[in-house]
Formats: sequence, C-alpha cells, structure tokens
Amino acid sequence: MSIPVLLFASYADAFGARRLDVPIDVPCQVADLVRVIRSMPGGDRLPAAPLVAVNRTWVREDVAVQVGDEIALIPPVAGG
Amino acid sequence: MSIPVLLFASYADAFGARRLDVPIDVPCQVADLVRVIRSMPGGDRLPAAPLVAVNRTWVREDVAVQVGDEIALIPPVAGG
Amino acid sequence: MMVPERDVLHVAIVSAPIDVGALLSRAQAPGVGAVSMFLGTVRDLNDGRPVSGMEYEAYGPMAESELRAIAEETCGRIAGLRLVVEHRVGTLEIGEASVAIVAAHAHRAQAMDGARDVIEALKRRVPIWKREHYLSGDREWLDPTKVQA
Amino acid sequence: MMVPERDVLHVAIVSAPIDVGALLSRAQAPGVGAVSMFLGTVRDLNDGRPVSGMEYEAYGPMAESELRAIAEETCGRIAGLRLVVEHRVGTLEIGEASVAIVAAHAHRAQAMDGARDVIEALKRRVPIWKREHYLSGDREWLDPTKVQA
Repeated sequence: MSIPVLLFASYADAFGARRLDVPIDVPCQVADLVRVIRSMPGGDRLPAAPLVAVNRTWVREDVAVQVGDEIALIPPVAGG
Repeated sequence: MSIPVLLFASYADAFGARRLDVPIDVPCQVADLVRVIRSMPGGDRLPAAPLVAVNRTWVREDVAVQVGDEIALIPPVAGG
Repeated sequence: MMVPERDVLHVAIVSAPIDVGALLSRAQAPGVGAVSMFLGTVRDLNDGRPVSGMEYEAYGPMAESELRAIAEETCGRIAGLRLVVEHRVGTLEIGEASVAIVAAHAHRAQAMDGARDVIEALKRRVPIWKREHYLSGDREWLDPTKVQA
Repeated sequence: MMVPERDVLHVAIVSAPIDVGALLSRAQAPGVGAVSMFLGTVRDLNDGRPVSGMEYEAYGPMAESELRAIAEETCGRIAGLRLVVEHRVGTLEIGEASVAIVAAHAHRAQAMDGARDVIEALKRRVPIWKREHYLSGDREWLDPTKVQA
C-alpha cells in the first residue's frame, strides 16, 4: 500500500519529483509517514521534523493520516 | 510702528483677515506681540498662548521679533 | 442580530503582475480615512550576492486558504478593517512586486497595524517559497530559518 | 569621506490630485525590497456628522520646509530609507487622498517604521489645517487638541 505526498521547492529538488508515492500502511501517524519518507532516496536532505499539511491545514506529527487525505511536505516558508 | 503677522484657518476667520498689522514697537518678545494681538478685535478667540512661527520656524514666546521677520500665528495643526 | 461584516475584500495568489492601482481601488470606501499599503519587491542584492531575479512557488490552494485565514483573523481583531491581498508566483524581475497588502480603515493606526499584521503572519504561515537567481547563474531556495532574508 | 546619502526624494505641498503611481515610481530602486505607503483620505463621517468634503489650507512655505525637515530626520534615523511625500491643499471630495507617504527600504521593518514616523510627525508639526464641510451646509476647522480627529 502507498499514499501520495506533495512536494515543493527544495523538497521537490531533493527527491527530483513534485509528488512521492510513499509505501506505508494507512491509517498511520504523520511522524510514521515522515520516517518512511526520510528513508527514501533524497530523504536525507529533509530535516528531522519537516512541516506537514494535511488537507491544506498545518498538522502536528501525532495526527492520523487517512486514505484520501491530501498530504504535503512543506519546506520552510519564504513568502513575501 | 506696526509689524505684519500672517493668519491662517480659524485665526484668519477670527480676525476676518489673512494678515494683521499689529501696532507694537520692535524688537519685542513673541509674548508681547501675542498680548497685543489678543487685545485686538477678534483676539478673544485666540488661546492664551497660540503657536507662533518666525521665519517659518517654530519659536518659543521669549524669542525676540525683529523688523523684517516673517511672523505667523499658527492654529492647532490638523494635517494628514 | 447582524452578522459582523467581514471585510476581507480580495485574497489571491496570482501569476500576472500585481496591479497596485486596482487593489487600492478595491479597498476604497466612503468611510475610509487611512490606507496603508505594503509591497514586497524583488531587490538586486541579498546577503551580499547580486541577484538577477526571483522565482516564487506556492502550494496554491493552501497558500490561498492560509492567506484568507490570516486576513479573516486580522479583520476579526481590528473591527472595520478592509483588506485586499495578492501574492504573485512565477519568475519576477528586479523591482517587481511579489506581494501587495492594502489595509484601509477609518483611522490610521488600525490601517497601519492591519497591513503589518498581515505581512508578518504571511511570512510565518503561508506556504510560498522563493528561489533567488544570481548573476553568477546559480539558483537557491531561500530558507529564512537559516539566514535573515 | 563620502557625505551620507540623504534619500529624501521628493517633498511637496500640491494643489493637484496626488498621483499615487507616480510617487511609487519615484521611490523605486533596484535595492528596494519593501515599500510602505500611507494615504490619508477624506471620509464621509467624522464624530458622527456626515461630511461632504474637506478643505485643506497650509502655510505653504513653512509646511513644505517642516515636511522636508521631518523627512530628513527620518532618513537620518533609518539609514537607507527612501522617502516621497506629498500633501494636498484645496477642497477635496470624499475618497480623495490628502496626503501620501511612500517609504522604501531594503527591509520591511524600516519601510513601515519610516512611513509611520513621517505621518505621526506630520500630524504634530506641519502647519496644515482642515475644514470639514458637512452635509448640513456648516463648515468647521478641526482642532485635534479638542476632539479626536
């Protein structure tokens, strides 16, 4: 089983992709998902606890991820 | 002897003029000048210590006024 | 009882150049006595390196909803505030505006506080990134957690 | 030794409508990363009374020199600040701008502080007066020492 994760900016560069299919069983916690992503090729360029948004809302790492959620890994923001 | 004093806004309305010839001997202090102006018709509508500018600079009431100075009586400012 | 008027007039992530005059017009109203506008513009130097341009990327739907949430919260704190906000994405040249915030109010303190609160929150919360293009040909994503942008 | 650059770009008391776009252009420069603009506009209500317009009078030469002094002092305190300031006189309609302050800087805090410092000092020090024209036909000079404007 795998779930899609959106990537942006420096994180998209790290993985060479704007979308990652992460092999993990859901439901799971955000922290579990991040752990798997960091073990994938390019994942060493991520910080230990990257920002994550689920369904376009900031979430903490103990939040549960469900099938169908829109999950995004968010690099340090730099708008303005 | 008299010296000209510029009036603006509500002070011009008070005296019905934009320029006043004030009968006083110069040099004198700003405070003396103000005292004479307040005794003139309309002068009762001025505050006891109105703001005064001499040669386009704010001055205190103990400053001396000379012949040829540009003297202005300044109502409370309300720009912006 | 009337629902309190929420004066978030316009919030958008855009790819076309920002039309400042149009945004100012949107914020206008007969009760407005003060308008404070903040513009972020691309400058030619950052951390001592000559910059040729700036590329902005956004997580579009979330950026727009976060920006709208910031605007709603700011109008909730400052009654009577009228807000217009646009952030641009894509590649911008030196001098072009990346973000425009127009805050209008009957009184000046509220207008100025409104514009400032929105830009500060935007910098913290809205998922937008910028990559500087240097004259040397290098490109680099800025990380405000590492350097002062 | 170089004389420190004084970036007071434009200060004027004007009778024609303020051209905001032109003022923004004047403040622009390749090193500018943030622009803060303040506009004072005529509103339709003051102290609960319906207003039809506003008449501004200035002690022209002193207003311009005080405004220039304020701009110089502000640029002296905030290195690298670029300032453009216009104050209008004459009779203005609801919604028209009476004053425009454009403050540009490499960084946003300085730009916002610059615009704020200038408008606050202008309100205290520049010999300009305004007379509100009410819908009732009355006209009254505003005295900020008596009522909150």
